[in-house]
Amino acid sequence: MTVISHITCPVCGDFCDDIEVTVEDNVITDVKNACAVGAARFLNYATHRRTKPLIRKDGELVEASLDEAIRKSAEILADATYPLLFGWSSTSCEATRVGLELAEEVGGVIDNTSTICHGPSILGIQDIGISSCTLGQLRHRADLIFYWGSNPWDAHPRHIERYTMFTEGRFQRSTWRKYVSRLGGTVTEKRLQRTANLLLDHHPPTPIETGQGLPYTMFQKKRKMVVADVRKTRTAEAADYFLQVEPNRDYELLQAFRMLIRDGELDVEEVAGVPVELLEEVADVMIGCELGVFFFGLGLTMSEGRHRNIDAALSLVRDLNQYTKFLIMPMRGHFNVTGANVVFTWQTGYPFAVDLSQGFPRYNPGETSTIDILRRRESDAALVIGSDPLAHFPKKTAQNLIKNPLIAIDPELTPTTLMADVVIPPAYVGIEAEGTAYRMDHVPLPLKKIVDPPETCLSDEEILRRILNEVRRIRRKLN
Amino acid sequence: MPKLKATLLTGRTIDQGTERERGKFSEEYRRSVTICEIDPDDMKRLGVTENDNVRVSTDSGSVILRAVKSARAPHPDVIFVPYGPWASLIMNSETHGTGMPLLKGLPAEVEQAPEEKILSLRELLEKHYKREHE
Amino acid sequence: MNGERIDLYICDGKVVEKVDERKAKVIDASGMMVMPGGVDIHSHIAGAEVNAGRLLRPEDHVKDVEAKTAVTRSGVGYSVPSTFTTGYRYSRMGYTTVMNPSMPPLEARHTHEELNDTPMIDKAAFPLIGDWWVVLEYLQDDRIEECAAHVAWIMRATKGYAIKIVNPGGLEAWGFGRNVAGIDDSVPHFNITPRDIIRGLCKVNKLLNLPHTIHVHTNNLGRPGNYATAIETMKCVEDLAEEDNPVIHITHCQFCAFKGSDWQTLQSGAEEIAEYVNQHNHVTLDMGQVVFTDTTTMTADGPFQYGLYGLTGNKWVNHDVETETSGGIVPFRYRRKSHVNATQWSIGLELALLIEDPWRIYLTTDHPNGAPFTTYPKVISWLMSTVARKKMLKRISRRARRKSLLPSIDREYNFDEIATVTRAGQSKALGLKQKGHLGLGADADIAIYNLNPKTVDPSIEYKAVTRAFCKPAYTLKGGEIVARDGEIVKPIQGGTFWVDIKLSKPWEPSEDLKLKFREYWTVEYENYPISEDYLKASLPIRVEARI
Amino acid sequence: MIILTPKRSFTVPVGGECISPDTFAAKSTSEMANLPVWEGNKKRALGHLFRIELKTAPSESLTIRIRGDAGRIRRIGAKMSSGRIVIEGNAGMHLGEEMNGGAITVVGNAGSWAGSRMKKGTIEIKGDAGHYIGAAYRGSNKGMNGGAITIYGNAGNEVGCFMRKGLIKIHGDVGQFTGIHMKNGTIYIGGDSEVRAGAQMLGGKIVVLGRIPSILPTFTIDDIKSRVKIDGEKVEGPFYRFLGDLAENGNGKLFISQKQNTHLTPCERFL
Repeated sequence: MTVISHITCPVCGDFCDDIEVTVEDNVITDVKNACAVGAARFLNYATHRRTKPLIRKDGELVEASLDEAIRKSAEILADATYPLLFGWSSTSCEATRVGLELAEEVGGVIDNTSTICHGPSILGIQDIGISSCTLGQLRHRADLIFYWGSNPWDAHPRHIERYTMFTEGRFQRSTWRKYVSRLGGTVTEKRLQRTANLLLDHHPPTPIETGQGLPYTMFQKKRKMVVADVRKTRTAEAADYFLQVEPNRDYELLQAFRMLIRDGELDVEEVAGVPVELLEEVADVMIGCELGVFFFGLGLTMSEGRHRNIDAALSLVRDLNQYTKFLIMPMRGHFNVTGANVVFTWQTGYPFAVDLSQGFPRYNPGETSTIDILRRRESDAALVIGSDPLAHFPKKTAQNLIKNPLIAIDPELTPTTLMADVVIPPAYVGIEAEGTAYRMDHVPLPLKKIVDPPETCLSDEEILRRILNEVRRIRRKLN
Repeated sequence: MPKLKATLLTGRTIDQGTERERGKFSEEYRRSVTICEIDPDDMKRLGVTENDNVRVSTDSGSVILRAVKSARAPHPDVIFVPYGPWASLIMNSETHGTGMPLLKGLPAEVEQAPEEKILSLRELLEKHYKREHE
Repeated sequence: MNGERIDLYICDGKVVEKVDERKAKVIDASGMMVMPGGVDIHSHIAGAEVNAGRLLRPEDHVKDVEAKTAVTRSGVGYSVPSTFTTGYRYSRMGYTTVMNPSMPPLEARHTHEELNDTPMIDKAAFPLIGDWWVVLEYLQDDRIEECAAHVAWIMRATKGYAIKIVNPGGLEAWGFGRNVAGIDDSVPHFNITPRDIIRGLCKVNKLLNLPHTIHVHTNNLGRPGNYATAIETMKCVEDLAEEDNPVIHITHCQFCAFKGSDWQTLQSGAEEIAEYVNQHNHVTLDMGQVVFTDTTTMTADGPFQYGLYGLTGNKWVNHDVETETSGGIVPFRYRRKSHVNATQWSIGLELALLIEDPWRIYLTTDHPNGAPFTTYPKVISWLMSTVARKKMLKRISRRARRKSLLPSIDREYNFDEIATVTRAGQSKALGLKQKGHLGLGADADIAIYNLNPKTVDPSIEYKAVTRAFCKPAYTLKGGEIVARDGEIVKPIQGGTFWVDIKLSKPWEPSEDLKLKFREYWTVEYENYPISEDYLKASLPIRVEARI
Repeated sequence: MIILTPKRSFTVPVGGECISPDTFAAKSTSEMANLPVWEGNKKRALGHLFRIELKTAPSESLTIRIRGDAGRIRRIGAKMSSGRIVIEGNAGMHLGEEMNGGAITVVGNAGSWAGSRMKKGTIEIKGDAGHYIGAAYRGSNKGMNGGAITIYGNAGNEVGCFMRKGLIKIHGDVGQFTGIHMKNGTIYIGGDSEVRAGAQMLGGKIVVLGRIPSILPTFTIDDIKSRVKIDGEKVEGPFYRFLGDLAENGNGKLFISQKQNTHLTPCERFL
């Protein structure tokens, strides 16, 4: 039995690096420090994985040797006129580097999953810029934490504990105690209310004013948390202020904030369902803080407005810097989606949706992005790595994806691997293979190898390297 | 039969996150993502109770899901479905020139569907994504 | 070089006394000019902020692309080229060694990943240490030796080459949106001033015996009147110099040679700086020349970049790095007709022409801050030709022209001096003994320019000079022909230098530091250092420290 | 006149930037047939994809006529400076991108980015057009800088994004964010507009004849005008005139039909 510490967690964009695992006979038996999702990954990854490559023959996926699967993949890609290479956010930067070389060699379009998560954020950044930082900066200094359209409690379970409200910094203290006592208060209050209702058979209970900023925050000089979302999430419940936004109206609200920050007067009573008075109060809190941070999630990028929501948010934060220090950060989903953007950018100049078909990088989301290419049915082959587009792409695009030859590099049984023509299960990166990945704030950290992979499984990087070599061999033979 | 016109949101949940680690074809995963969170008052109006099956439709198709009360209500006219193959069936692929389809904030309709059953992942793939062979 | 004809022998990547001519490959360079490969002491080519600049500027890439060839990878160019393109373009210009002067230590792994993908050149990176909390804490208590041991750990952990200081104290203050006003302003929350930081790290540098001096981006950079800060900065380490050895490098000096009280009254402070430098041997500088073009400014100086955003209204990136440093990016177009930009153009050249000793002022554009590195040949033509300077002077803002010192300067660099400011001086300042010359034992990094120094008069034929420096006939790296007539013929990896510091007694980080790590950073101490095998071609420089 | 007829239908994108009067000028048909064209990652000759006919008719300017569907052919007429292109079917994305003169007519629909970064000339689209008409490239603030685009059908989102000068006339409906970040120039919408017209605009003029669901809260009503002038022509109103986008300290003008938008009547109290 060995205990290994300081493991990085290959699940979400927080990419915690303090995980401790216990390994017995090449099996992970215990996990410490991880959140529920992280622990589930370490403990269950092996239970439903595949180890043997598969090739579709006569409509059925049958076991094949690795060499066969590599050769078949190379043939598909070498033959294609407009192949698509998609995924890259759940693998190492080392694998992505080879992937880019492969995409260039086969003249394809290479795109990562940010195309359907924070792609709009990148478009916004390219128009406005971004005032950002690494997470420690916030831990030490931020006294105002604003989550907009993101729900760390569910999507980034340790975010609040490691980087924001519940962490001790040099200049800011944790608000954990405050939260616990308040939570206690709320529960007691709810219980009393329920009892009262039962006894008195009253009108429907009046909602308890926890979120609208009054009782708990009045004398609080410490860290404050504001949440804006279309639904009241668990994160929202922990906030000092909660702004419930009408769906698809975030843009209006953000722009209204920008106007208030400029000391402008709004001609309306409410914006996106939020009373202007409350907006004014929150705007004052934003201007008055020492260092504020604005975290935003897919609630902004995936709803109407998309990159323009981000445009407005980035502009708001930029404008706030005339009064105080304000920073902003996208809440990235996969553990290495940031890394995929980073590697794409240093090799091609563009972070996603890179079309290499003409021998040099071209970029124009909407034109060279995966969903659009598939919707218009332009590609004639695809390689998918570490992603499950069949489960997550809109139906029509997913249907078009499987109208052409499909290669899937994935250790798991997923809808995509089930529908692919070639399936190559690799070693699990971050568990069975090492590499580099980037946390959501661009801090690079090592992915570790904790246990040995099954004999038949190579790392993503090696598989791609072998496909690339095979493609080059085919090309040489043709010339 | 009453219909609810609603705004459809999708997103991550901690259940979806942990259960996917049991494998996409596991029953746990299916249970975690084939839900549709509806405001309790809207549920009354629709005539459904917790765990009844409902049909959720958009301009791109429809899917059968299990109704559950949305926590921390009120969220009138807003429904929530976790990411996954079921939600994808009713997503529109238009990106308006941005590369990003509208995955949150779609107009949708909900109605009760007591006779319908929720597809398993294999059934879903069989029905909607049958592979064409040359 | 002065038209002297010699035979040069190369074996195993080194310059040697003699090889067997029958077995050797011969390059006929008669009528051409042979120089050591170019060395760039300060060019932002890799790492977090460069890459953020790339991400920010699709509109910059789209106008300048490189298609893949049989031997090279594709990429994009102009002001923030992709990594492969960066390597190729330097090599095609006859450069073989480039220093990346700004590496946020927490993100060092990123810098090295990019350097691994930057082919054709040898390179190194300077970690930013001037606002590192632990360093500030040691220095405020005057614990220089402990600080030195800590810096040795930083160098090893980040695989760094030299101590980089940017707006000392100002970046810590920027954590809360503030700045420091000069070298004696106190740093908020610390009992220390920029002067203490510069002096302290200068002492640390000496204790560690590092090959390069401290590399300083001064306080108040880019502000009218800052030439005084620059001179004070140089002065503050005057007493730390031993003999004639430099102890401080003031980088992109053009940006800190502004005289005047505001933008309206801006004028050149080059004369004052040159006067000081001509009288003191303890300082080296590089130009940070401005060329009129559309480029991308990027520095670790967060407050400076915010100021630049305020001036231009252009898109702005800020990136604070916890407990260490910050950074910023703003696209910028230098305009001939802008009185400020034109004055900046003049200041850079004035510095290079007024500082007498070419061994102490080096040609840079602070790529991409003053201009992309691909403009070096143009800068060379201005240094070599009063005619070329006059021609540009005619086209710039009238106000700037009236105030420019250039019309009063007759000096024209000769090829020898050009070789000094583009390679020999730079490698000497960097302590790279095997670079920048073609003596026995030197690395066979060679640039052969299709230009006959005997027949060409650079003062008049400056256009021919520019052309020749844009596209050398041959670039050799480690004895191999890697580029010919502006085309890459053989891609090579190129190594990464870092200082492997040997302390007199082995130093292990204390438990105290490990605990501090948890407190100060959001990553584990164990995950911070980069191992040597992370570098694709590691070139450690062994250094014996005095402690 | 040069007539191009597609020899087959295309699935992967085809780069059609060589289809421009500037490139074709003074070339024989065989020279034209040899012009390189990318079809996906394959470099082909134009003659491989199109039948090329030369009809020598005495005409003052060179005209290219595409007979058939060019919906997958991108960048037709990019950077052209004179002459004329007529597309009898649909046109692909980036039609007339960075155009500097001449005229393009599309009988069918056109894809997104038609007329993006154009400086001079005219583009006429009889059918619908996609998104980002007359827009800037990603990351740039230099959109359409002159010339005119007329669309008889509908257009998508972000018409005139970062527009600096010129005229865009759309007789049908438009999507969201019309005139986003526009600095100057005029956008006329004959039909309805979705929300967020004029978002983040700094200057210029947007006229909406049809219905718009709402005006951004960062605009303020300033006047009611009986008519508005577009390119010298008078369009009868009355129109509400809004100023904005105040979040950007902008001074753009939004003319919204009063009759079609009775739901905006409450705004009048601020006059």
